[in-house]
Amino acid sequence: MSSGHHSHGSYLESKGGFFANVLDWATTVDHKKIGVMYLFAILFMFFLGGVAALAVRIELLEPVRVKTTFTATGTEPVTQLLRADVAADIKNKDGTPAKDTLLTAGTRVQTHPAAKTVLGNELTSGTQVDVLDDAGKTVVQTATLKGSVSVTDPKTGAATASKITGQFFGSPDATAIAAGNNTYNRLFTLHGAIMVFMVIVPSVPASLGNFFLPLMLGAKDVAFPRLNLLSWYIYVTGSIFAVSSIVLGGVDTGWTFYTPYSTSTDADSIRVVFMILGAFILGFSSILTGLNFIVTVHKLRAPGMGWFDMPLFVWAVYSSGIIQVLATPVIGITLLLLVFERITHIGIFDPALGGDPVLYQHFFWFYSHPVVYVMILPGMGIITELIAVHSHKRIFGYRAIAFASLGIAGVSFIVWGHHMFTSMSEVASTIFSALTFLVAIPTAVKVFNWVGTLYKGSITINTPMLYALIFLFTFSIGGLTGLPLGTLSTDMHLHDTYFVVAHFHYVMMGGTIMAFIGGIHHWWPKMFGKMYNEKAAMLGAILVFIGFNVTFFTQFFLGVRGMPRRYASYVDEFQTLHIISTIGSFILLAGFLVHLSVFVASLVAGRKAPANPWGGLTFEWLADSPPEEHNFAHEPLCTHGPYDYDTTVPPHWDPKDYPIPAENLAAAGSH
Amino acid sequence: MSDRILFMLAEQDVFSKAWLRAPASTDVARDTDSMFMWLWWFCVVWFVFLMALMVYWVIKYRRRPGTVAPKSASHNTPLEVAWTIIPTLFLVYIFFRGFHGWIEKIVAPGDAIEMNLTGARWYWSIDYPNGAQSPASTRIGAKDIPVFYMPAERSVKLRMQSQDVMHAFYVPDFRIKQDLWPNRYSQMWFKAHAPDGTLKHPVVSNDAKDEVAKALSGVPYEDHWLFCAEYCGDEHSEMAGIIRVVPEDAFNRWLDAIKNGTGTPAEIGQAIWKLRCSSCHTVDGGKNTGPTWKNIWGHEAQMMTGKMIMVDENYVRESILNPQAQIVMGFQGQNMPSFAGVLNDKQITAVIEYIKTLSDMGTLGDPAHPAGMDAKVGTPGTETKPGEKPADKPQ
Amino acid sequence: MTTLDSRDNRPLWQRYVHGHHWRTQAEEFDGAKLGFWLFLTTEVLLFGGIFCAYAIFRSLYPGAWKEGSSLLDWKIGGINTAVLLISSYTMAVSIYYIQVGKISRARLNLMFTILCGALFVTLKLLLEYTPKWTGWFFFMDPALGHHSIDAAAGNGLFGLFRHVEGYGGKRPGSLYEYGFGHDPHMPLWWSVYYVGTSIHALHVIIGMILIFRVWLKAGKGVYGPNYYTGVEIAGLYWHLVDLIWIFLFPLLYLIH
Amino acid sequence: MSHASPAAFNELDPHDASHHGQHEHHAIVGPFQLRLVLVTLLFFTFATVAFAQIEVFVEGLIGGPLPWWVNVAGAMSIAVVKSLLVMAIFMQLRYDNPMNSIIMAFTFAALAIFIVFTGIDLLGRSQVDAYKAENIKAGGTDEIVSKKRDAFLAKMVDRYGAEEGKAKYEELDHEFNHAHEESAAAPEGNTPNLSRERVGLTGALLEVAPAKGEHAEHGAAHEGAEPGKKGEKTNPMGQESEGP
Repeated sequence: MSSGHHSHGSYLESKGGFFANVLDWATTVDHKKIGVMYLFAILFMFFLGGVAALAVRIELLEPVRVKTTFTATGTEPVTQLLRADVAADIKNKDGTPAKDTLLTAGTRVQTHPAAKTVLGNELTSGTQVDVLDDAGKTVVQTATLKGSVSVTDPKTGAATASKITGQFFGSPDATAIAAGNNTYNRLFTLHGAIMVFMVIVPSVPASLGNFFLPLMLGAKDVAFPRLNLLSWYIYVTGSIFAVSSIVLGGVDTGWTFYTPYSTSTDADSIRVVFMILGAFILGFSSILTGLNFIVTVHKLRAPGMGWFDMPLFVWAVYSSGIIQVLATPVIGITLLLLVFERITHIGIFDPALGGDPVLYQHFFWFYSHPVVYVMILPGMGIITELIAVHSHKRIFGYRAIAFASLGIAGVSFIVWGHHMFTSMSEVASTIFSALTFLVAIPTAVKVFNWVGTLYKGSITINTPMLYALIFLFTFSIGGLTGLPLGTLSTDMHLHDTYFVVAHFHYVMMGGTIMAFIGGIHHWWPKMFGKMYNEKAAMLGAILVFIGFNVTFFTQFFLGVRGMPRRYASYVDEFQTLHIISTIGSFILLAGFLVHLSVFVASLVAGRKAPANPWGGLTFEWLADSPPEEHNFAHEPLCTHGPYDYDTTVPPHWDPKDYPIPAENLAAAGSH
Repeated sequence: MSDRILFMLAEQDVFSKAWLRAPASTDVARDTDSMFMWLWWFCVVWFVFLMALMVYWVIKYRRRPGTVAPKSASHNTPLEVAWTIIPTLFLVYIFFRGFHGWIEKIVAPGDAIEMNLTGARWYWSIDYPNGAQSPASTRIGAKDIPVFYMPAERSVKLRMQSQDVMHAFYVPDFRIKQDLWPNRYSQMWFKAHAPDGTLKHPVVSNDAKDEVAKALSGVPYEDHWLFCAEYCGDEHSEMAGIIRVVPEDAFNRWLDAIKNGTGTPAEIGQAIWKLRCSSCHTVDGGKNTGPTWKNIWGHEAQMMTGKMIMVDENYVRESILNPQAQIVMGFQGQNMPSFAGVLNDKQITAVIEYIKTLSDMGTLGDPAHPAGMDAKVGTPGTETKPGEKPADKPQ
Repeated sequence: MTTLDSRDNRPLWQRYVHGHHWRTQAEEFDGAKLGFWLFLTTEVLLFGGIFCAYAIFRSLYPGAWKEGSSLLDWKIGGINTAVLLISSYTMAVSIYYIQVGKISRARLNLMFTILCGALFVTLKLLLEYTPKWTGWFFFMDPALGHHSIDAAAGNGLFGLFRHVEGYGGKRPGSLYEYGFGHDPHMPLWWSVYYVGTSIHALHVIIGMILIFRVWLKAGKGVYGPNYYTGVEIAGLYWHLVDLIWIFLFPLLYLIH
Repeated sequence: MSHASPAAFNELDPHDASHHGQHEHHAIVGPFQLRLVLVTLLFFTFATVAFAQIEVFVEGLIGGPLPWWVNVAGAMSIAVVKSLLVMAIFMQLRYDNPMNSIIMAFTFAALAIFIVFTGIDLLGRSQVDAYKAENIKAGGTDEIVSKKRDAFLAKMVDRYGAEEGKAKYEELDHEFNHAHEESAAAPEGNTPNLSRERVGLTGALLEVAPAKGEHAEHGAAHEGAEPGKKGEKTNPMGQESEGP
């Protein structure tokens, strides 16, 4: 890193043997390498969290609430048969008693009485049958039974003419249910914690931000390169802590760690503490990243680059940096208190000891709400870049977007209470509801500006642009469905239901992740110097779009119809929608797999990327693809705005390919 | 007004049928629904408008090779001000409308019946005004789900508390939800519509008691799910209940029916006496296997050993749990079984209360403390704790 | 980043070259300070959580707070405040000496600062925590004056980690059953007290380590009029620790 | 946020060269000034302790408590002055890039938002209870309940005559509720149809406390001592609000 020796090779250039390379990457202070390391770490965590999500979706394919169910396909009216309160010998197909220790002779089979009303109409299949023991009370079945079930009449002892082809499934007794639910709870906690703390929060800033923020500013590096590396190691340490809790048996607190549940569950185990400490440690990584970016933006802009000459991505990352610095320490002390509380049994949050669980929620959401904007703001920044570059159009309302970023960052600190409308005092709920709507204004302004930018542009549809449009679609839905949640009367119904789940997935996944993937495609040629297969990537994007909407739009319906979130099981009427949602999640998986293969193919056999494949005007397109070790051969000078497409030929582009109309230049002169 | 049109749409349109599984079952919930459907149309209009513009412009202004986009405005202040102000106005309106509906949901009317609801891992229980708990339950899968009868067209206010971790009381059909904490009360109220048969969940009650069944035979009812909406652990998803709305008169009949075994302490004591004690002990001074209960409270009785013992709480308690410890003169050889494990503390206290009412030296001695005093302040079920001195001891 | 040339005999600070990605050394210094102020922000908000808990619980349960503060000895707190203030002064003065090139006097002051920090932690541990946990030095703690040593010793230090029966095994460790409380919310007071002061003490210790590192580096001649970013930053950290204590002291010891 | 405000930043001079980029040496605060600040700080430390002592003395003098905010306001304003001194001189904010001061200002703003909004919720609960209490009656007004209350009242009137009977009824009614409050109920004591008057959030569930009598006495003393403070909870039941 000494200023003495300059290497003019690409930053990806090999440093010798394998171990030399590993050592080089492990000790690098180059923001590009750190960005790439972050990128792969985050993608790995995304994979882990995704697996947990799929497991959750599979669990929700069917409700386990109905423990013993079989499909009756009798020839006789089953109604009569079952109503007669017969004793049944339940046998396997080969005639041996099925699980005879559990289902002894004399076990009564009784229809689900409510089914009687259905019986007259359509009891050909799908009748639910409870298997009761002699006391008429406990369900004793614990196994999955498949095969035919014969039902005998206890009076005559003869088998009735009717055969019921039965399929018993589910894990029927309460302990088994609890065990199953327990696994489910651990899975969704894992999914939530990984996706929030380890994927979405660091996703854009720590990977793409790290790589491109100094490039866009024309700087050689971030302000504190060694802190930057440290933040990556902290990230890895925190992730190891959090993920090691799975190895120890998993955590079932939910990613929100609400007290008193989180302070009392698994009281004898250290794993909850591990998960909490993991989140705590990850906070430091987040703080260091944000702090680094703020100082970089303040101090390391290229000569001639004023605040309003910065690309809007930088503005967005800068705004989210402010939130990271101001909000993260509060989650730090919260989690610290939680750990104290678990270990030494202090009672700040535990009502049994005089504390206040609602205080915990305030502590928690004071961080966790602003951090929602840490997640989405850089995503919005990416979208701004994508739309401007791929429309070759001056962004509409530059200052409005820049100030909207800052405005969102500011307002984010005074709206956290909308997560707590069902637990807050009425005065506070009213105030927070009113303030919550403030967030909608800068957000709406941004969306209008993006759509406005398309007007009279010169728009190419490729994967990044497709993702920008997908973002506009999904994020608009996510934003608009925030309205019923901010509205007090409707939130009382929708709070903690699948409506909320769908809403924040539309914002977090439909917003941040879509922008993230779009951004990766957009900057892929710059980062790795290779082009990717456009058609295949677009196929992936379409699959992701379809899968995403199928998965999550159904969940809006589920929520409005009253399906609470974090349920391992549910009442039957929700099953259809859950099945649709699960199907959607697999389409989503297919989309991601396509993307993965596109990336791998590009790295292995991609065509060499030009320095400026899309015709961008910001500084990163000035550098080589991939950039050399110190970014630029000569320090760039800011001579035009980041989006002056109508008057400036993009770097590395032939003016013949970009014939700027004379009237544009004339207008620019007068401007 | 366009508002009105939207509300009308919200009432009957196909979209509200798609969104809402069933019509709301309370007035305030209907207000919530119309608010929601209003918001839905509001969102649809904006969304379709934005997406249509986006798609249209993307197609219209697609890139043509070798041409550069014409110079266009980088900003337009009036337009930007307009699209800041207009949404703001809408948002103000939305806030106030939501606030209005919400206030109605949280402030209970003065004539509401108050009940206590307790959430614990993982069940709900409600104490009715007469101190009884609902004996009704239905079996869903492996779990008995409690069935709570509630009067129709009558405001019911629940005072709620959790026993362990946080829970949330959520009745989707009423569109209400409120968290429960340990150690602190929260409140919620509703006034359910009369059952019209449109809402039936596939559940049935296993009412254990005949008289309960009798009280409700032929009565129309409507069931509503009660869910726990705040994550509370392993059986969070099994923590359900059923709110069964019946006409008010049927509800009152049912309430009387389930009172058996509950009620004021003295009434409970009397019921226990009927079931367990009346075969040996009379209450009218008549002779039987055991001593009569009339006028023993507060009097001294001679024991088999010749010792005189004042009949007080501790004596009665001892006699119930360990009958052979002190035997009243004249009743030697009568082996009263121990009721330890048969009667719980609450029931023993109830028996004591009942015995008091039978004595001229008991509470009747002080006319201020007649039997079932609790009932007069509307709080049956607040029995004296065992081991604690009764608050109304005459001395 | 420094470039060291072995043939150069000037002191290290004269040979300092700023990091290659900075344009000037002044900017690097400014940037470092800006970054560190941002870091101090996070520290303030970290303690902000404790202050928030303090404010809320004090408003809800003034009785417990009144009683709690009466059980603390303001004299020990006052001495500690003075100790920290003096150490803050020596820290500031050592920066001055570095700026004017009197390195050895600066080191002397740095060492004094560390000793003050050590004194602070010792007083805290010996005169405040230990008596409350064990009953040792009970005569030092007015709150323990009327309490027998045996009773206090029964709730030993390890009671802190004891699993107590009742309330789902969640009753506070004996640390919080400080035998003289009348108010049922006393455990909350002690929670806030211990969490606040212990996290603060942890910061004092971290600050001492930072300053010690600076002291060592100053000995090697790393810092001088030309370059003293490290000293400045350690100083900022130390002052912040002082700043927090300026608020903790009256809140815990004086306000009732 | 206002990092972008034109006052703090000159677009033409993004690196603030005019502020401090030009001089290699930064502000040097001399030892005399530092010593002065130290003496002032020590004085203020003395002052804040003295203030607390004087307050106790004055309370003894006037034989009653001073308003609750007096000692908070006194101690906190001194602490604020002290911290400003430390930040301005020791931490050199006064001579530094104004950006650092702005950052600090934002920090304290965020902290204030945090505490104030949390306070609005957690300390504002009973306000709304009081508002609600106007249309809420103890035990509800359900017929099932009120009929029995009426019957009891009638009985009392019958037995003691109109005046005395009513008084007796009210006395018993109150005694019932009062006894309930006192009954240091066990955690399962979730009796129907009664709000236990809650002290803070925890009611009587915390039994870490000493004997009941002592507790009650302390509570009473405390409530007397701090009129208008949070200790005086609104009884959610409205009518029976006399304390023990």
